[in-house]
This record gives sequence, structure tokens and C-alpha cells, in this order.
Amino acid sequence: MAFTEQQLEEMLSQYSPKVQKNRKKHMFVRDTSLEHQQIEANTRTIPGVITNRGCAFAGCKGVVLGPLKDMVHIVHGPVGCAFYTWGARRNKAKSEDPTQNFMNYCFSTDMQESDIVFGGEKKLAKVIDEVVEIFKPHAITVSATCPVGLIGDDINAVAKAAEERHGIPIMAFSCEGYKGVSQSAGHHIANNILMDRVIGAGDLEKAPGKFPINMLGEYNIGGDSWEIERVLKEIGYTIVSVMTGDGSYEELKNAHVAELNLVQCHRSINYIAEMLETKYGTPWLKVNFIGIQSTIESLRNMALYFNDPGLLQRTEEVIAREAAKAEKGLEQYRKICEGKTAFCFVGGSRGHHYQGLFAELGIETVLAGYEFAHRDDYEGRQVIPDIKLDADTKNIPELHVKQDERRFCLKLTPEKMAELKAKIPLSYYAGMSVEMKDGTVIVDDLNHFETELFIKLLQPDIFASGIKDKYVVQKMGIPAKQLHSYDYSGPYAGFGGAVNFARDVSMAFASPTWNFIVPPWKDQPLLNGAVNSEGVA
Amino acid sequence: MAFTEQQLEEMLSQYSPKVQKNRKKHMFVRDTSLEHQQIEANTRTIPGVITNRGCAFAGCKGVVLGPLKDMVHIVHGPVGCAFYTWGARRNKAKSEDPTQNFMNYCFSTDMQESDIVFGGEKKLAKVIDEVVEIFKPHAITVSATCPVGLIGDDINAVAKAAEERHGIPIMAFSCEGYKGVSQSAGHHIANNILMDRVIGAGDLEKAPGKFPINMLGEYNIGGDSWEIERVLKEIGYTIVSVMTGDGSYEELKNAHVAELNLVQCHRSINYIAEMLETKYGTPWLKVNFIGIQSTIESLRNMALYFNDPGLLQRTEEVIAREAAKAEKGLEQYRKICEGKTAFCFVGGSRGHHYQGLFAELGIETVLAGYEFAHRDDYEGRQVIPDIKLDADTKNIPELHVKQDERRFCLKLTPEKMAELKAKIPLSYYAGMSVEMKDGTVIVDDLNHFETELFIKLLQPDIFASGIKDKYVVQKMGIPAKQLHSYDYSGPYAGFGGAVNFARDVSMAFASPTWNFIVPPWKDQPLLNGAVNSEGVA
Amino acid sequence: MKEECCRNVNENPCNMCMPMGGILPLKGIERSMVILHGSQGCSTYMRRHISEHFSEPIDIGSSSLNEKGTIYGGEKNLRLALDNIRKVYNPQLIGVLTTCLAETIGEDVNRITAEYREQNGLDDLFIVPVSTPGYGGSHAEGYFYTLRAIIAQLAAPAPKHNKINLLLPNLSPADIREIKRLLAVMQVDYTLCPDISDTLDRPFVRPYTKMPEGGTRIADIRAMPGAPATIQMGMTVADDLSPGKYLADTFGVPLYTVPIPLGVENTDRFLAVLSEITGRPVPEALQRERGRLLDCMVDSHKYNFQGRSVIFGEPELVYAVTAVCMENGIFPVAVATGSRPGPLRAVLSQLTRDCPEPVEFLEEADFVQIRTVSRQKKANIAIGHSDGRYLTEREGIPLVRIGFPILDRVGGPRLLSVGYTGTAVFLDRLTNTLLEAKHGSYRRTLYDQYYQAN
Amino acid sequence: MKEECCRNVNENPCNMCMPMGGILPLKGIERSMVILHGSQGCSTYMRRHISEHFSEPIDIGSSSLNEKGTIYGGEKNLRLALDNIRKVYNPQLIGVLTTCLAETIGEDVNRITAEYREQNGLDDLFIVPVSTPGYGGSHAEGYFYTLRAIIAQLAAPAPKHNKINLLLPNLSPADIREIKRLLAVMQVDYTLCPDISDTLDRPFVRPYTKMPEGGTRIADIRAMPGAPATIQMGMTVADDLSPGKYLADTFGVPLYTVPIPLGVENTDRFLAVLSEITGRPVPEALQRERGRLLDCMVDSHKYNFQGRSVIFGEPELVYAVTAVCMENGIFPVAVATGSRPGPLRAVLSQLTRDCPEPVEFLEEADFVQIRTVSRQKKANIAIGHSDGRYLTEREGIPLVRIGFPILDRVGGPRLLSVGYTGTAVFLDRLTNTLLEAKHGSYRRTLYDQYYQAN
Repeated sequence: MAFTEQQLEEMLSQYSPKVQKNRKKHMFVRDTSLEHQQIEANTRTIPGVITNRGCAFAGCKGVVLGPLKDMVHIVHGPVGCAFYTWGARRNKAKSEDPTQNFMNYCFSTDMQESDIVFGGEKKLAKVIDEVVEIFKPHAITVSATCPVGLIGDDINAVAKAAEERHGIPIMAFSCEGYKGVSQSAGHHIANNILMDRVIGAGDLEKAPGKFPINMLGEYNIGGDSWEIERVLKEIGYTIVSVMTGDGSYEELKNAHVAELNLVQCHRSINYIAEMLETKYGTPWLKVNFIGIQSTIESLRNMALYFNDPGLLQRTEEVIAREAAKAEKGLEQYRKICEGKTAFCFVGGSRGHHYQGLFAELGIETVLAGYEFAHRDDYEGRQVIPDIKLDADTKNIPELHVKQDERRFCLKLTPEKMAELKAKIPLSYYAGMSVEMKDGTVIVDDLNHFETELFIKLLQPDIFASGIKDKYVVQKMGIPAKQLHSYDYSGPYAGFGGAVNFARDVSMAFASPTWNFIVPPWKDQPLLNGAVNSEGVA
Repeated sequence: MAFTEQQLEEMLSQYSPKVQKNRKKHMFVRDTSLEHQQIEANTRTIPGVITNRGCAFAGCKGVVLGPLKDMVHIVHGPVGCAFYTWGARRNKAKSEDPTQNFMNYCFSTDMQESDIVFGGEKKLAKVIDEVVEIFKPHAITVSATCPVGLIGDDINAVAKAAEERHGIPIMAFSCEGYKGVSQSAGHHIANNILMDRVIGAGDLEKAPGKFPINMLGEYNIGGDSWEIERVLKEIGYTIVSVMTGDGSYEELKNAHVAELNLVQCHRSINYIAEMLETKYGTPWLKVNFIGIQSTIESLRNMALYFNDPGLLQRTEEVIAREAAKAEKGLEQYRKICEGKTAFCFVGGSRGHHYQGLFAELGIETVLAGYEFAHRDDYEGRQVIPDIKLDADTKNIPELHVKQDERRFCLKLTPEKMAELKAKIPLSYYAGMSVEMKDGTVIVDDLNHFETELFIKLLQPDIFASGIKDKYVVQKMGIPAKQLHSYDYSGPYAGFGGAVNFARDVSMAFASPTWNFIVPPWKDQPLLNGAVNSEGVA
Repeated sequence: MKEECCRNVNENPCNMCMPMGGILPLKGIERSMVILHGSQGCSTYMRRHISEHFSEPIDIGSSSLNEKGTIYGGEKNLRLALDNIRKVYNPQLIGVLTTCLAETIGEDVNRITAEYREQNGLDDLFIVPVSTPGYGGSHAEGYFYTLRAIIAQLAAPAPKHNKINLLLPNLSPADIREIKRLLAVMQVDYTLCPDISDTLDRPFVRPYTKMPEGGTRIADIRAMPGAPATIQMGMTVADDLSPGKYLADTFGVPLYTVPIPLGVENTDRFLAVLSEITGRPVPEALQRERGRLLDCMVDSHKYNFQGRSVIFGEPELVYAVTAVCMENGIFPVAVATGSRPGPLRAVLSQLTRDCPEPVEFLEEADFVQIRTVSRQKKANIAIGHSDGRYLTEREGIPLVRIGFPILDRVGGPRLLSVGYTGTAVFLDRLTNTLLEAKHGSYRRTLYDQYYQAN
Repeated sequence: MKEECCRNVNENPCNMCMPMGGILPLKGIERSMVILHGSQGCSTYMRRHISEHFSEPIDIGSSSLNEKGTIYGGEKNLRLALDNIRKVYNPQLIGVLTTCLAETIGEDVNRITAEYREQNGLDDLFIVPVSTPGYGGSHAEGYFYTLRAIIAQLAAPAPKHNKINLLLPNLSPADIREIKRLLAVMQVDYTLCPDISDTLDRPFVRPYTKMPEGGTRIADIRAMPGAPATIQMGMTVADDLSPGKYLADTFGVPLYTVPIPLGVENTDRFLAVLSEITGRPVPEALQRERGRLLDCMVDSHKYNFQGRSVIFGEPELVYAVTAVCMENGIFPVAVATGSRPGPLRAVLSQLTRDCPEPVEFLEEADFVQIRTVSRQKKANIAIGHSDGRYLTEREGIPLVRIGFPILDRVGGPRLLSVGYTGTAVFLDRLTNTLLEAKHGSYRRTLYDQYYQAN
């Protein structure tokens, strides 16, 4: 069902003119006849308009740092924020050294009123000392929550002093929740310090195997990374580090030896990808391991980059075998999924990545969007120079790296690079919008009010988002699939993951539960076509 | 609180004269000033008077045969009786050869109406064939339920033919539920056939170790036998077989090599004890491993019998150590139990055995009785010649064994035997009554009606019986302890068991639950002293 | 169908015998007693099992037949048993259930009890003789056959009144109380029979009385023929066992057959029938309960869809549990009953027609068959009474306990599973069992790998 | 007392922050909304956690303060948030909860909201500003402090009426429904506050509405000063957090403080207070429920006596659960709360005075402390919210889930534990957990030894 700009305008007319103007910029109906469709993104959420966005702390500690299993992550602040990031993301990890896996722990300085009044630096220093004494971690991070910056705790100084005391790296992240406009600010803050303090801190000068790569922006939700690594290893790649799913300080510090950086979630990690290229001369490749075709394409692009005959051959062999197996697995589910439509609003890359997989199941994505993306994630990196930096973005410090004199090395000749760039997304991301069909809707920073309206207008068969809007939509009679936590399922990446995803999505359609949502004494159409009028902002 | 004959008469006066006369013979108030107090036992329960008694099938298959772990016990009859004896007695077993442990199985020929009409022999034969094929047991028993005898199935012939077919012992037990007056009939039937077909069937001519003994009438409820064996082995005994707790066909068939037979439950196994003495010249010793003093005494009597200096010394050493440890364990519980009174109506030996253990905790037994005992279990074996055999008893076949010409061997000279008999209960049991105090009540085949009256009159602090009367008494506000199944607890035998028992009984007294049985809006005395008058038989 | 048609041995039975089933409805009649006419072992075994499930005293008389009785007949014993039960319990009704023994020797309990009643001038005492030999069927058949006999014995032409007859299968006291609550909310007058909700789940009260309060009133059973309708929860009850059919055939009382109200659709059906009979709509309060159940189902459907269930027990319960599984995508791989072939097969095959895989259906099943098929078809959740525990012990399939008997856990009588609200908590038990198994294996990995770290 | 008084690190917290606790009572007021004044992350995190526990949409606004707001103040943002929330939700009441950020920069929400209300002429909209910085206490303190603020803001002198004020701690919707049933049986008129029984356990109904039905009516809260009495389930609530104390001090409404009616004695106390206030006796029906609970306790007391419990969570729930454990001999070895020191210590030490071993009491506890003491004192059953799952994973102590949050199982809102009947099913959960552990180890042995045989 193709949507039109007119319908969009009508829907938005329920807003007040001011809000209408603001929100109109954050959405458009895809129209390939236009040369370019611009979107506004990474700007402030309107107060009181309920969205799914989190804060800088969530992006820094919750997303990027949290999965690093062999570091102790101390949250400096009152206890709540530490609690809320305790085991909530299902980023799995296993460790060869069980004494250095802190994944199931939650550490907080548990600041009290007196700490707010008199400052929390001493307490933080003591907590670091206790953690070192009890757990003897290889490295520690300290993440700040809102009050820390406001009361002027100098966590960098505390960390530095503790580092000297204990002889292990202790890094401070000023990721107070009020920084930036979403968790995106936190990704950037985390990226900067990991780049500055961790990557390159190792002694390796050469990778321990052939075709060494880093996998960036893969957080191993539900075991995704494990499924991807399985295939990569079989083809012959050496995975130097994963940033940061099932990741570790020990791996990360030698990430500089990789010869290619894969970027899965562009939004959360493109800073590091760029800086690695600047500092070490290592290009990055945008990959997408969600869906069979995307996975195949990503594998072929990687092989093209390394351009080794054996690697190319193994790539095709593995693809042939894995794709056949997965296709066989998908078959039974396609029958159930064929002809359905999806609503796909997730994070900063999945809103894009899952569309291909949905399509492979015969499900068309009628609306897609990101919670915390920037314009380039929608429109492609070519718009980056045009992005206006507002005050919120300017407040996030930029890290300016330079070529590492000793380690910098161009992995490809400029000619080869240019040649490859024409074929594969090398150090480039084209964004989500370009792949979407006419009449589909693209929305940035969707809110609850709009969600409801879009659901009624688009009548999708499945709603892919997170827990905060899941129950709204289920109560409207539409099955929902959490694409943040996967509803305790996974992996969904790679060949095997595609089959898991197909199974889980089919469940949502096939479960007899949905047969019972119309009570026998009250027979209503499944959805009220008309927009209800209980309130407009 | 001493009870009087007069109170007893008053209580019984609520019965009709005929029933009163019948029941009066089954109970008396202990009076040591009388030369002898006779009781009537092992006679029919009055129809419609609800007691705890089971049937011959229960005694044979349920009690004696059931614990033999390496035999398949087939119940020939409709499915119910097999179901009701499936795992209901908590007789534990472990096996070195896991393919020969059938304890958790229940086998039935599941007779249907047509089998009743046309006979079940063929079906039984087929079931035996199937069992042999699937389980390959070393031996099989077949127990008959009520209809089998009535329709004239010749289970002996079927078993014999199958035995020839399969070359393993297959024994038939005509233990139809209507035989005799209680499970006691079934014990006897089982004893006879085990003696006839199993014991002595082994090739051993000499025990594999020193001081070889059999332990008879110990069913390893809750692991009792394991606790006893632990101590016996430590002292230096060789346990040839246990009849039948955690017992096995393989052990039982060599039971003839023992040099002494211990009898724990006199009632259920005295037939075998006697026959072993007749056939092999092995005396039996009545033991009681319930309670610390009884255990000590039993151990000393055993040592006296073998009269070996090393054995005597080890006996005392083990007693000293174990008793000290147990005493220490009991201490805390004695404080809770001291001064309490018990009502102890159980089976055919526990009604007696537990009194000593109760006494060690400071609990006086004010009433005791047996479900299915004979006069000798109350009055001592000297009364056996005087017991009138009624029709029900006469119907149980007697097995007349003779000296085994090859294997018979007097273990003691007649002089030594006589000397020992004066000191220890060798081939003798003095019965329960003799140890009971004046003013306590002894009752045979107690019924629900009397239970209630006695509870009201005697106001005991704890009621030790089984599941069928437990809830009646608990609803009267008195804690109950199941001494058949131990309420999922145990072991209670031996030194360690005494402490477990003390703990569990203390629980009953100390549990705060009992503080709540008087509701705040209704305050009544704990027990109505007066007998209620809702009905008399 | 039976796995091997020519198999004779019953290993680890999934059912009990006919008189056991006969006892239960008699325990749900006000001031009634039971005598088992046979060997006293029958009474003892059945009292033991029922007591353990309900944690309640279960007084059952026995005529204590012995060898002599097998030759000369048991009339004298039975008369004596009746005398004694009357004197001690003063019941209003005595059920006399036969056993293997009494039936094999051909006791005519109809004649004996009729004569006894007449000779003793017992106009106020009802005696209900029921032919329940152990080989006559499973306890499930015994249950309905006895309930039919009670009603056939008592029911008499009565003036029309507005109490609906509600005939129940073997349900937990908590379930019966919930059904009564639904009836109260629907403002329905009813005679519910049997009613064990008080008699087999007695409060602790002083003083203890031999006869519990509660149970269906005899006068109400007498008046059943005057009822506007009978509702029988008995989808699986054969006509010759059916008390509802008896009332319909004999007195013309319209019969509505419904399943146990477990699950949305089954509860809908029950309420719809009440609505139809009374003309009153389902009130808002119950519609909200229904909405809550739907909400719960939606919230849990993904976890449930991963369930592959094996369901066993009495036919009527098995039918209702299968319905809940079907509604929630916990598709059954096998459904089994120890009972004899009856209407279950037909209604079950209708119910499971949309199952993605064919459902194995076992009648007269034992647990060896159930285990075999559970393993073969990779069941990951078992639902039934506690004899299914070996499915957990030996096959690692977790068991959700429901039905009778539950001997290895407490609270069987307090298990609530019917109605919208009961179904929701029952479903939570299923879902959480699946979730626990899922987390459990994850945990085990964690445990192995990280234990030393902690 | 704290295990190590000089320890600073909180490892694996047992509590959440103050605004989280403030949200819950606001969700129990009819047509009310919440705005968190602070960074939008606060709102997102709390919505996520509450949603997962209740499986319900949790709409919470945020003033989305950013760096600029930290410098120039957040008034503009808060006003905009109020505008937008009003427009979309049209609420009757908006709770404005502050966060670490708002409090640290010193926002005067009282002034801002008062001016906003006045300037917009919002006579029909109540705005309740509450000071709930994350460092101001745990979520348990935030809950009562907010409830007090709501009542303080709304309550106004009112004519005498006969509705008793009933003020609740954080209970499950199922528990609240059960309390309402008890009140109905006792024929009591009441204003129950907060009432999340509909708002956070919404039926599936068409059409979906942004604001759920249900919640305490604002008019009823307004009239609380005219009530004959206040009953507050708040044994552990400090006076300065106590809404009941506020009503007593300000309007002279007599205050009865009772525990959550979990357990015999606690339910007795609740009913006795109702009896005392209304002059009506406890009806027979409830006495029978009490008798059933006693019967259940007697039946299970032996298994329970083998329990050694560790109890953790919100102070008020911890107190009530401890009472159930004390009544049943599941003697606690440790009782812990993440909350700050308050009245709990005193009432708990009174409650546990007869414990055979001294009970370890931990305030401001984290799970590392709880695990340590559980291991040291050989606890064999844990009772509390689902963050205690590590006690199972790492110490092998089974966890009976109760309270908030329950994130790893479904049905937290449907968990019934209060009243006599609720206590019986709660107790069954405890007893069966102990029984399962007991059979489990037996089973493991069996499994190891006999598995090959099968």
C-alpha cells in the first residue's frame, strides 16, 4: 500500500503548527523521482513528546563500553543508572579466563545526597581502589551520570591518579545524560576515548593470521557476532577484534593490526572507523550481515578487497553451502510470511538492515526509521559536509587523530582504492533511504503519538521496534518483534540467524493467539481505519 | 497421665454391646501387677469399621517383594493394584548394575473384563515373555490380585512354563487381597516362596567375609538400612543379604551362608527366620536399630553371639564414638521434646521400636499398637503355642522345611545357645507390651472411631502413624508424624537416624504454624475433653 | 492409536481403577459415605492415594471380604458394614462401590442394598450401589459412571424450578470455587454436582467433625429433573456413562455439553451457554477478565510458540488442556490417556486439526509409551498429573502439574486453572516453565564457564 | 547492619532510584500522566523496566533537558513538556518528578508548575511536583514520598463520609484485586490509593486508548480528609514519607498502620482493623478461607521447617514476606533491602525475635552482600524480585519470585500473594520450591545411577 505525501500532511495536521513544522522535517514519503530527499535528524526531541530515545550515558556505557567483558565498568552517580544498564541489552559474552569476565556485574558509586553536596571524587577513588583489590581487572572505565558534571567532579583527574596508583588503564567518560540529543552523543564519547586510550595500546605490529579484520559496530545481541564469526573464520579471516560485542580490552588494544575494518552499525562506530583510516591507513567496509543476500554481498565485498584467489574461492564455497542450507530453512516460513508488511523502527542501523531480511521472507517494509541516527545514516555519507552542527552536537568533543608515524601504512594504493570504491562501499555508507521503495515512509525519532497514527494508517502485519512501544502496538492487535533485545531469542545475523528470524517472525503470524482477539460478543473490524481523535499535540 | 481400665470401659461403652465385646479384647491398659495381659490380634476387622489395614497383596508384593530391586515384579490383575504399589513405600535402592534395577517400574497385566471371563493365563504368559525380552531380568515374581484366584488362573503353571521357556526363576505368589485378615497374610506367603525358591538357590558354601549376617525385616524406608549397614560394616560384619530393603535376588539366594540372622521387623519376616534356623541351623537375633540405646544393645548382643575379642572391642569403640556424636546431636532437640507424649500406632514392629527413641527424647508413649501384628508381637513368642488358629489363618499355607542335609550346621552348641538365650533375645521376641509402663494403652487394629476418642482422652502431643489417619489428627490440632513413609524424610534408624528423627519430631513441636490454630475471633480450649456424641457403632 | 497393538504389559500406568474414580463424586455429596464392597486392601490403597493428593482425611468403609466371603457371598459383611458406617457417620447417603472381588463372585448389590434399606426402614437414607470392578474401566470411567448412578438413584420427578444442573468432571476444589464465582457473577441459580470444594479442601476448624461440611445437597439432586437445563462438562463422556444424558432421556432436561472452561474458547462456550439459558449477557467484569487473559496470551505467545507439549491424564482434562495448548501455539506432539477408547478421539482430532504436525494420540496408554513418543517427537513440556515426573527425571522434560493425583508436590487442591483468570495463571505456569528451561540451559553454560569467577 | 561499614562500591544493586518509585503511584491515579524533569534517558530507562515487569505500555513524558538546560534552567522545557502531554493525553493530573539533573541544578518545580497552572487557567488539571532526585533514596522511598505528595496536593477539607482511605505500597495488580475482594466481602466503602490494578494490568480491549481505564479517582482523593479512618499498609514507612501521617496530622483522620496482608497474622490484623472501624464482624466466608490457610500451613509445616530463607526487596514487602516465613518456620537467615535505614529495622527485629538463629539484617544492601551472607548462612530458598536470580545461578539457591521487578518470567502482575487465599498459594510456591529442591537432589542421584537402565 503506497503512502502519499498528502496522507502524511493530513496526519501531521493534527499537530499544532509549530510541532507540525518541526516533525515534518523528520519524515518523508520515498519518491525516487526526486533527486534527493533530505531529512532532519540528530536534533532535539520535543519535550513531552514521548519517543524511544535514551541519553549519552546509555550510548556510552550501555551500548559501546558495556560489552567489553574484561573491564570493570564503574558508573559514577546515584545507583539508578547503573541498575538500568545491568544486563538489559542481551549482549552475550564468553571468556577463556573466567576471572576476567565481569559481564554480569553492575558497579556503582551509589552517590548519596552528601556526595552531591560535597563532591563525589573521593568516593569514586575509593570505589576504584576496592574494585582493583577485589577483581584485579586489566582495565577500568568510569562513566559519569548527570549530576557528576554539574557538581564539577573531575573524573579524569581521579582516574588518572588511580591509574598511577594501580598501574592499569583507568579511563573516564564524561557521558552525562544531558549531553547531546540522544544516545548518539554517548557513542561518540566512547569512540573517542577507546580510540585515544585503547586501540593501538597493544604491542602487536602484525596480525597473528591472514586477512586480519576488525568487526566494528557489532554488539553480539543474542549471539549475532558468534554466528558471523563462525562464517568468517571458516572462509579464512583472522578476527583481530570485535567492537564491542563479546569484546575485550585485550583484543581491542591490538585492533590497529587489522587490514580491513568492517562496519556493521555505522551510526555507533563510524568515528572509530574513520579515525582508524586516518591513523593507520586502514579502510573500512560497510557490511550488513542481516539477511542472506546482504550477508553474501558483504562476504563478496570483503573478498574483493583482499583479492586473494583462495579467499575468493572459499568465499564462494561457503556462500554456496550456507545459502543453500539457509534457503532450505526459510522455505517453510516464507509461506507464512509472504505478502505481509512490516513497520521497522529501530536504533541506528537495524531500521535499515532488517529490511532486506524482511524482503527475503516476502515481507515489505512500509515504514522505517531510526531512533538516534544522523542525516548520513538516512541519506548517505556524502551529505556529511552539509550537516549543520547545532549546539548540542558541538558540545561533544571531536578527537582529531593524526597518522601514526610508526604504524601508518596504506593498505591499498590510491588507484586500487578508487577502483574498489566504485564497486563496493569502501569507507562509504549510502544510507537507508536509497534502498527504499516509492510510497514507503521514512521517519526519524518517531514518537508514541505518531506510532499510533502510522499503525492505523499503514496497518502493518508486524511491528519491529523495542519494548517501550511493543505493548502499545500489541494492544492494538499487531504482533511486535523487539529488534533491540530480540525477545530472548537470536542470533538473527548471518545465514543461521536469518532462519531464526524467519522462525520467530512466522511465530508472530502463525500463533493461534491472534485468532482470539475479537471477543464473541463484540465483533469489530481489526483496525479502525479512521484516526481517533482523543488528542493532538 | 495414666489411663485406667475404667476409662477404657467408658470409652468402649459407646459401641454396641457386640462390637464392644469384640473390641475390648483388642486393647488393654498396661498393668504390671498382673501376671499376663492377653490381647486378641490377627483377627478380622469388623466390616465398616475403618482401620489402616491393607490386604495380603499389599503385604506380599507391596512390602516383602517390592524392594527386591533386580527382579521384575509383575502384578497379575486389573491395573489398579499395580498402580497403588508403584513407588508408594519409599523403600530406597541403589544398584551397581543399572540395567538390573527395576525399582521405579510398575508392571501389570492390566486385566480387562474379557480376561476375567475367559481367563488371564495367556495374557500373563505373554506379559512374562515381553518382560523377559525387554528387560532381561535375573528373576521375575508374579503376584495375584483378587480376581485371579476366583477365576481359577493357575499362575503357578504359567510361571513354571515360562521359567522353562526362559531359563530364569519365575515365582508365582497367590496373594489375592481377600486372603487372611491383613497384609500379614501376604508377608507369610512371600516368606514361604522366597524360602522355598530363592534362599539357598545360590552356590556359595561359605560367606565371603567374617561374621556373616543376614538382616531380616528391614525395608530401607528412607535409607534406614544404609545407616545400619554403615555401622555394621565398620564394626566388621559381612552383610550377606538384607531382606528385603535395597535387597536383591542375587544376594538373597546365598543368604544361607550367614551365621546369624538379625530380625528387625519380627512380624513380617519371622517365618523365614525360623525356617532358616530349621534348615541351616542358623539362630536369629531380635534386634532393634531404632533409638540409640536399642541400637547399642543390639550391637552388643550381636557381638556377644560371635564372641570374638576383636569384634567386641570394635563394637564398643564404634558405639562410644557414634553414641557420643548422636547424643550431641540430640541435645538441642531434647529441650524441645522433653515432657511430651506420643501416640504410636504403626505396622507390625514400629509401634514397639519407636517407643525407645521417643523415650530418649523425653517423650512418653501413652498408647501403642499394631496394624497387623499377631499376639506374639504384643505378648512374646512364648504364647505362640496357645494362639488359636482361626479359618483365616489356616488358609495361609504353611511351609514345612527340613534340615538341609548338606548345609545344615549348628552355629552354636546347645549349651552355648542356652547360655546366650538367657542373656540375649536369641531366636526369641518378648513382644511390645512387656516394655510398656503402667497406665499406657495397648491397642490392636485401631480404627478411626477409636483414634478420635483416644486422641481426645489422652491428648498426646504427637501422633505417629500413617497417611490415612494423619489428616484426621492434624485437623484435631495435633502434629502427626508418618512412621510408614517418614513424610519424605529419613533415615531414622541407627545413630544418625535418631538425630534425624529428633530433628523432625522437634519440627512438629517447634513449628510456629501451630501457634495459629486458635483464630482470634474464637477462643476455645485446644481439645474438647468430652467425647463428642456424633455417632457410635 | 496404541503404539504396538499386540503389546500386553502395562508398564507404569497412566490411570487408576474404576472404584477409585467412583469415590470422588461420592465425596462431593453432602453427608455421604462410601463403602467398597470387597477386600479391605482396596479401601486402604484408595484412601491412601486420595488422602495424599488432597491432604485430607478420606474415610471409606470396606466390607472387608475374606476367603469365606468369596465362597458364601459377602452379603453379611456388607450389611454389617452398612450398620457400622451408619452408626459412626450417620450419613444421608451411602455409595456402595463394588470391586474386582465383589463383581467376580457376582454379588447382587442392587438387591442387597434395596433389601437392607427396606428391612431397616431407612426412608431418609439413600444407598447408591454402583458396579465398579477394577477391570471395568479406568478411574475416569468410574467417576462418571458413579455420578450417573447417584443421579439415577436420587432424581425424581420435580416441579420446574430455575436451578441449572451443572455436572462436573474431576476438578480441583479451587477450580470448583472459581466456577461458582463465575456462576455468581452471571447471577445463575444452580445445582453443582459433585461439589468437593469444601469436602475435600476442608478448612481447619474446631471441633473436628467426621463428616465435612459442604457437598451437593441431596434435595437439590432429587430436584434435578425440574431444572431448566443441564450443563455437563463432559465432551469426552460416552452416553452410557453420562449423567446429563440420563436426565435428558429420562426427564427431558435439555443437555448442554461443554468442555472444562480452561482456555478462552472453552470459557466463552461455558458463559455463552449460561447466557443462552438465562438470557443474561456476560457482564462487563467478566469481559475484562477475558481481556486480561487475551493480553496475557499476546504477551507470552512467542515463548509459548516454542513449546512442544505432551499432555496426559483423564480424558476430559486432557481435552481442555489440549485446547489451551492449541490456543497458545504450545502445539501438542502427543496426547495420552490411560482410559479406554471413547469420544475423546473424535473431539480431539477436531480440536487439533490445525496442528502443524500430526498429534500422536494414545488411548489406554502407559508411561512407557508416553515417554517413548515424547522422546521421539522432542516434546519440551509435559502437562499432567505427577506420575509424569519420570518424564522429567529420565527425559529431562519439565512437568507442569495439573489434575489428579499430585503426590510429589503440595497444593494440588489449590491449583486454579479454570475461567479466564484461572487460565491466565495456568498459562503463566506453562510459559514460565518454558522460560525457565530456556534460561536454565543458558544458565548452565554460564555456570560452567564463569562459576570460578564468582 | 552493613557487612563492611567502610565499603563504597555497590556491586549488583538491590534497588532502583527514587523517581522510578515515584512513577508507580502516579500510574495508579485515574487519567494521570508523569513527566520526568531531566535528561530523557531517565524516562526511557524507567519506562523500559516498568514495561518489562508489567508487559504494559508505560507512557512517561520527559522534559528532555540538555546541556543548555543545565546552564539556563529547564523551565522552558518543562512548560513545553506540560503543553504536549496535555494535548496528547488530556490528563486530569500530571505528576512532575524531578531527577538528579533537575535537583542538582536547583529547579524550583513547585513554582514553575504553580505558575504554569495559573497562567494557563488550568483549574481542572492537577499538577503534582515531587522532588525525587536519584540520590535522594531508593525507589521504595520515592514511592511513598510521591504518594504523600499526591495526597498533600489534592486533599482538601471535605464533609465526613464513610469511605475508608486505604493506602497501599507497591503491590501486584492481582494483590490489589484480592484486597478489593476482601473489602467487598467485609462490605467496606473505601478509597484505595494508588490503584494500578486496571491501569497496569490492562485487558486487551478495542479500541486501544492512550489512557487506561481505572486508577484511584481524583475526587475520591480530594475527599480523603472526610474519611472515617486511614488504613496504611506501611509498617516500614517513616513519618516524613507517610501519606497516612499527613492525613492524620493535617486533617485529623485516624491512622491505622498495618502490614501487607500476607500471612495469617497480617491478614488477621487487616481484617481486625476493618472490623474495628466498621463495627462489622469478619464474615464466615473469610473465616473459612482462614481455616483453609491454616490447614495448608499444617499440611506443609514439615517441609517448610527445613527452609532457610533469604528475603530481599522493598522494605514493606520484605517485612510481610518475613512474617510468612516466621509463621511457617521457614526461618530467615537474612533479610535485606537496598533501601535506606528506616523503621524496618525495629519492626523486623520485633518480628524475628523468636528466630532460632539471629537474622542477618542488611540495609542499603547490594547483591554481593546478599550472596555472601546467603552462602555463609546456608540459605536454601531465596524470596524476592528477579534480580536475585544470580543467587540461583551462582549459589544454587532457588528463587521464589515476588515483588518488583520480575523481568525474567512472565506474570509478575498476576502473582497473587495476599489475603488468606493468596497466602496459601504463595506458601505453596515456597513449599514446592523446597520440595523440588529435595526431590531434585534425590533425582540427580537417581539419574546418575540408573539413567542407562532406561
